[in-house]
Amino acid sequence: MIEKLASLLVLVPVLPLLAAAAIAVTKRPHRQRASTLAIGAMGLSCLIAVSAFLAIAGAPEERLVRNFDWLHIGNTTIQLGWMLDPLSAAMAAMVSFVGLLIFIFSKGYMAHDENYTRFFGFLALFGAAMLGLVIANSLLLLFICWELVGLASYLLIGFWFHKPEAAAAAKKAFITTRVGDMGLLLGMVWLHAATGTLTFYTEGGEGCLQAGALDSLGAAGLTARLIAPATLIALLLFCGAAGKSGQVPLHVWLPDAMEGPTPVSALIHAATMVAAGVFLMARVFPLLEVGAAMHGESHSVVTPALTVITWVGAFTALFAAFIAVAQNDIKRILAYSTVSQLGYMFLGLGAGGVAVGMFHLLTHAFFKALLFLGAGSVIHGCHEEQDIRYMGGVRRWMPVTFATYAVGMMALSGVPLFFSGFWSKDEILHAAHGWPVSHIPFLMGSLGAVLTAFYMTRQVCYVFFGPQRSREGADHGKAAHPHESPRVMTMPLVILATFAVGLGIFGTPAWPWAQSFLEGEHAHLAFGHLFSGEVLAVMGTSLVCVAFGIGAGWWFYGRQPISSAARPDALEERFTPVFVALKNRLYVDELYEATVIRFNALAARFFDVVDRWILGGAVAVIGYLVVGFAWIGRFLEDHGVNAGFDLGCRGIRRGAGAGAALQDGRVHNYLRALGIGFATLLLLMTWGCH
Amino acid sequence: MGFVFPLIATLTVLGAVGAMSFRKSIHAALSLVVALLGIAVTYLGLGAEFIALVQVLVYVGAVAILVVFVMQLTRSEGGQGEGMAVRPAALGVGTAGLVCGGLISCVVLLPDFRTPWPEKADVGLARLGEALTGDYVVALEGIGLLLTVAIIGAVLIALKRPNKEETPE
Amino acid sequence: MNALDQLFVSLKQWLVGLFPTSLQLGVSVFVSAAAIVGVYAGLFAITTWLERKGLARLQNRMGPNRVGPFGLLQPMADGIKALIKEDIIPQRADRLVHTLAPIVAVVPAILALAVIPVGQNMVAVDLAAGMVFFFAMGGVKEIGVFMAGWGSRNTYSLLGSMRGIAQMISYEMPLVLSALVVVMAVGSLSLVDIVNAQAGYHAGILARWNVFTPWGLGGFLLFMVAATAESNRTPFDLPEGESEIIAGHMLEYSGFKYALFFLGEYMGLFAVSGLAITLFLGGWHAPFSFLAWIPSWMWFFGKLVCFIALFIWLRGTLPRLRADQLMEFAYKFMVPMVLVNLVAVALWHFTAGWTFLGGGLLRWVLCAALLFLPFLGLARLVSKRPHRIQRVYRFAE
Amino acid sequence: MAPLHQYLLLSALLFGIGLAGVLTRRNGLITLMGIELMLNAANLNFIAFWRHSPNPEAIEGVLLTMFAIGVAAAEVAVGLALVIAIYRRYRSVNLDEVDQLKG
Repeated sequence: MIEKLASLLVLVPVLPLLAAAAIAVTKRPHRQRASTLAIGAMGLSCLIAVSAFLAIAGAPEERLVRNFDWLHIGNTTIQLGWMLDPLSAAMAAMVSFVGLLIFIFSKGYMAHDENYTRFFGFLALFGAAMLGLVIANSLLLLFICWELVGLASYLLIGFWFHKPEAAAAAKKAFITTRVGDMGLLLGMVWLHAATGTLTFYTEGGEGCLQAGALDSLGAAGLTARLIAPATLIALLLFCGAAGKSGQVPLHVWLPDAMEGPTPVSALIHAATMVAAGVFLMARVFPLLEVGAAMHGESHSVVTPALTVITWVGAFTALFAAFIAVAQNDIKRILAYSTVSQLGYMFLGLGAGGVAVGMFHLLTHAFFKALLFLGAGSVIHGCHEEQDIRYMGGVRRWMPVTFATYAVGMMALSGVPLFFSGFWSKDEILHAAHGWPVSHIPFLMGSLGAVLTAFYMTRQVCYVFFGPQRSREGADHGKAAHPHESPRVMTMPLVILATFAVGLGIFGTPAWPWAQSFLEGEHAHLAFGHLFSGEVLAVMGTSLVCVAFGIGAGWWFYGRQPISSAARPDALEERFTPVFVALKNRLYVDELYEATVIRFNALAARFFDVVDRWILGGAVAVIGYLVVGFAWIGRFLEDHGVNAGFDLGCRGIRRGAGAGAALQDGRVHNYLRALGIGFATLLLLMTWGCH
Repeated sequence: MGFVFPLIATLTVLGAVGAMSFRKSIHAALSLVVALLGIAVTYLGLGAEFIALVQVLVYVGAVAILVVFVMQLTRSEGGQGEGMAVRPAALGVGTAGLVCGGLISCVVLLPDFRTPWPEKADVGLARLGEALTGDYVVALEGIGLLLTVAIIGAVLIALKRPNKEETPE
Repeated sequence: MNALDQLFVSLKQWLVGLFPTSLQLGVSVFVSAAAIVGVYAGLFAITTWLERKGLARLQNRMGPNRVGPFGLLQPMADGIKALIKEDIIPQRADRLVHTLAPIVAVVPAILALAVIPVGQNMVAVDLAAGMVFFFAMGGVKEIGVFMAGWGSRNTYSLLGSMRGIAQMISYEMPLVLSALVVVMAVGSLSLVDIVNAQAGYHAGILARWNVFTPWGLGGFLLFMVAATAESNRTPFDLPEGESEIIAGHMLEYSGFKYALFFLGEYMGLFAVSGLAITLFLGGWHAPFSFLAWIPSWMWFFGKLVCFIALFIWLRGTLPRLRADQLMEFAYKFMVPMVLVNLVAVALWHFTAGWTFLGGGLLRWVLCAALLFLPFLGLARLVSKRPHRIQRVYRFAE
Repeated sequence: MAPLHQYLLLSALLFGIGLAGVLTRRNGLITLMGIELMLNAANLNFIAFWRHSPNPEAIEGVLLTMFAIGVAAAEVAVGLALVIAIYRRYRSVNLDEVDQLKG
C-alpha cells in the first residue's frame, strides 16, 4: 500500500499545477470555475498527502524514493525524484490541508475582486510549487520549486499591482529572497561539484546526503583543516533559507509583504513559504551534522553550522519580538511575530535537532494561519481598515472571529497545557536550555516569549476591547460598526482553531509522538518523563514568562480601555524614545537604504562611468582606428593601387599600340620578318655549330 | 654536254627574275613558265626523269594556266601602275639578299659538297610505284585526301555566293 | 618481211653510221627529229586536203579540185598563200606574247609525237614515262592557246582562248584517266611496253588489242571523246567556232603564224590519234595473225588515216556543243565514267584467274555490265532536260 | 653533270629571287608565283641531294619531291581561290589593301 502511495505522491504537486494551467486558460466570466478547479485540485492532493501521511505514520523509519532521469547532457545524466518519508509526509499533509482551508477562506474574501481567476491561478501555482518543494528528493528539484514559490509570492504580494506600495513590496520581497537564493545556488553548485550528484537519497546509496558523499565532504576539500566543506555548504544553504524565511539580515521584505491580500499573507507569509527555509535546513540536516562531536545526553550535536543557525535564530526571535511591540498595523504585528517565531524554529533546529524545529513549524503554521485569517476577517468586517487604532470593541460584532482569534493568540503566546504553541515552544526552550555551547540563547528565547505574549495581548486589547474607534467621517458612509464575516470565512477559522489546540497533544514530553515520528522512531507513552526535574524547570520558566507578558499587556492596555485613536500608545507615553525607535522598525530599512542601496547606486554610477568612458572610449577608439585605417586604405587604394594600375594600363596600351603597329595586316611585313628570322637561324646553324 | 647545265641555269634564273620583276603580271606568269621548264630540264639533267615530266605536267600544265586564268578573272594582268615603292622594295630585296647570302655561304663554305657524283642506279618507275604503294601508301593516301580537300576548299572559297554582298564596306 | 618492216630503222642506222661516233648521238637525234617532222608534215598536207575534200563530199559539194589533179596540190597552194600573206600584228597587241604564241602552240604537239611508237622499235624517244611526257606536252599547248588569245588584245580572241583553255583543262582529266586504264592493265608508263603488251593473238587469230576488253572498249570511246575535245575538233570546236567568234584565239593571226596554228592543231590531232592507236588498237600490231606480214609502220599509219577520216567525218556531221553543255558533259559524264572504268579494269585484273570453262566470258560480261550500268544512269542524268530557271524580265528603272 | 654545289647555288638563287619577289611585289598573284619558285628551289635541292646521295637504292628524294609538288599544287589551288575571293571582296589584288586582320 505504502509503495503505491509513494508512486501516487507525485500527483500531489502535479494536480494543483494542472489546475493552475487550466485556470490560466479560463476567461474572466467563468470565475467560479477557477475557484472550484483550484479548491478541487488542492482537495485531491490533500487527500493523497494525508493518506500517505497516515500510511507512513505506521512505519516512520521507512523512506521510499522514486527517481527518474531528467536530462542527459554528454555523459552526465541529471536525476530528479521525489520521496516519501516522515518529514516530507508531515509537511505535505500540513501544507495541503492549510492551503485547502485558505483557498476556501479566500473564495469568500476575494468574492468581489475582479481579478478573481488570476488570484486563484496564482494560488494554485503556489500550492503546486510548495508541495513540489516539500516532497523533492533532489536539491535541484527543490531549488526549482523554491524559485517557483518565490515567483508565486512575488505575483501574489503584487496582486493589486495598481497600488504602488504593493508593487514595490513585491519587488522588495523578490529581490531580498533572491539575495538569499544566491547563497543557496552557490551551495548547490559546490555540493554537486563535491559529491557529483544533487539527489538526496538513491537506492544505491550514492545520494549526496548519504554516508558515502558525507564522508567525502567532511574529510576532503581544500579547507579540510580549517572548516569542513560540508559546513561551508551548509552555511551557504542557510543563506538561502534565511532569505526565504526572513531571518535578521534578510527579514525586511516580510513585513512589507503584508501589502498582498490577507489569505496570501496567511498562506505564504505565515504557514508555508516562510517555513520552506526551516524545511530546507531540516532536509539537509545530515549535512549539518557532518563532523559533529557527539556529546550531551540530549543527543544534540554541535557543529559550527548548527551553532551559527542557533545564534541567528535566537537573535532574530528577540529582535523581531521587540519591533512587533510597537507596530500599529494589525498584519504588520503578525508579520513581525512570524519573523520571531521563525527565529525560534531555527533556534530549535540548531539546538535541538530536526524534530524540535519541525514540530514548532507545524504548530505555528496552524495558529499563525488562524491569526492571519482572523485579521483578514476583521479587516473585511471593518471595511478594509488595517490600523488597530481605528478599530476597537470588535468582539461585540464579530463573536466567532473574536473567539477563534483569542485561541490563536493564546496558542501563539504559549499559554500552557491546552495550546500547541506552549508545547512546541517549550521543546525549543528545553533544547536551548540544554545547549552545551552557551546559555544566552535560552535567556533570549525566554525574553522573546515574554515579549510575544505582551504584543499579542496589546493587539487583542486594541482590536477587540475598548470603544469602537472608527475613522472620523468614514468616507464610505457605510454602517459605522463592523459586521461578522460569512460562514465560508468563519468555518476555516474554527477548524484551524481546533487544530491549534489539538496538535499540542501529539507533542507533549509525555508522549512525544510528533518528535519521534520526525526522528523516524516509534513513540511510547511515558508520563514519568513529564515530571522529570529538568523538564519541569523549563516548563516553569516558560509559564512565568507567559504570565508576566500577559499581565504587563493587560496592565498597560487592558485596564483603561483606549478611548480615541489619536491618543498615544500607553507604552509610548512611558518609554517614548524606545517606542518611536521600535515603531520605525529600528531603522533597519533606513540602514539598508544608507548602506547597501547607496553602495549599489554608487557602484552603478561608477560602472556607468567606467562603461561609458573606458569601455565606450575603447570602442570609440577602435572605431576611430578602423575608420582611420579605412581612410588610409582608401587613400592608398585611390592613389596607390588605382593610380598605379591606371598608369600601368596606360603604359600597356601605349606599348600595345606599338606592338599593334607591328601587326598591320600587311602580308609583306610578316614575310619580311619571317625571312629575317630564317636568315638569322640559318647563320646561327652554320656558324654556330663550328 | 657540259655547257647544258649553265645555260639551263641562267635561263631558269632569268625566268625567275622576270617572273618577279615584270610590270605586266602576264609576262611575269610566262617567265615563270620558262623558269619552271628550266627547272624541269635540270631535273632531267639530274636523272630524275619522271619528276621532270611530273613537274612539267603539274606546274606548267596546271599551275601556270590557273595563275594566268585567275589573272584574267581578277583583271590584274595589266599591272596598272602598281610599281614597287622604293623603301619596302629595298627592304624586301635586302632581306631576301640576306637569306640568299646565308644559303650561299652555307653551300660555298661547307666543304663536303665537292665530292664527285656517285654512280646512281636508274630509278625504274616500277620501283617508284612499289615504294609509293608499299612503304609510303599512307603518304599517298594523305596526298590524295589533301588534294581532294584542296579542290573542294578552293571551289567553296571562290564560289560566287549570290546573297553575299560583295562591295567592300 | 623483217627487212621491209625495219626499213626505216636500218636506214637510220646507216645514216648515223656515216658520222664519227662523237657526233652520232646528235645525228641520230637530228635524224629522228627530221623524220618525225617530215612524215607528220606530209601527213598534215594530206589531211588538209583530205579534210576539205571529205567535208565537201559530206556536204554534197566537190571540194578543191582546181589545184592539181583532184585538188591534191591544194595544200601546197595554201602553204604558199600563208607564206605570201602579210603578217599583221595588232597595234595594241603584246608583240612578244603575240609572236611567241604559235611557236608555243606547235612545238609541244610535235614533241608529243616523238614518244609514239610508229613501228616495231621505231620510236623516236623511248621514255620510261612516255605517257607522262605526252600529257605534259598537252599541258604546255594550253599555254600557247592562252598566249595567242591574250597576246592579240582582242576581246573575241581572249574569249575564245578562255573557252579553249577551260575546255582543254576540263577534258585533260578524262583523257589522262582513260589513258591510265591501259597503264593499270599493262603496268608500265612506257608506250613501247604498252604496245608489246598487246602483241600476240587470241586463239591464234584475233589480236590481243586492249580494245577487245570491256574496259578497253569503254576506255577507247572515252579517250576518243576526250581526244576530240582536247584537240578542239568538231563537236567541241568551240574555241574556233567559226560561226560565233571566227577562229577564236587565232583571230588576229594571219599568214604564216595562222598556218603554224593549223599545223599545231593537226599535229595535236595526230598525236592524240597515235596515242589512241598505241593504247587501245595495239599500236603497230596487225589485227589478225594472218595479216602480220604487212610491215608494222604501215599498220600504224593506216590506222592513223582511219582516225583522220573519222575526225573529218565527225566534223562534217556533228553540231557544235554549247559551252555549258560541254563543261557539264565533261564533269558530269566523262569524269565519273572514267573512274568507273578504273574500277572495271581493277575487277578485270583481279578476275584474271578465272580460267574455268565460261570464266573468260563471264569475266568479260561482268566487267561490261560494271561499265554499262553507270553509263545508262549518267547518260540519263546528262541528257535530262536541265531545269530552266524562270527568266525574270525587269523593265529598266 | 655539274658539281653538286652549283645546283645548290642555283636553288639558293632561285629561293632568293622568289623571296625577293614575294617581299616586294604587292600583287597577290606575283606573291603566289614567288612562293611557287621558292618551293621549286626546295625541290631542286631535294633532287640534287638525292642524286648526290651515296646509297644507290634510295628513292626518298624523288618521292619527297613528288609529294612536295602535290602539296604545292594544292596550295596554289587554294591560294588562287583566296585571291579570287579577296578580289571579289576588295575589288583589287593589291595585298597592301588587304590589311583588315590587324591589331
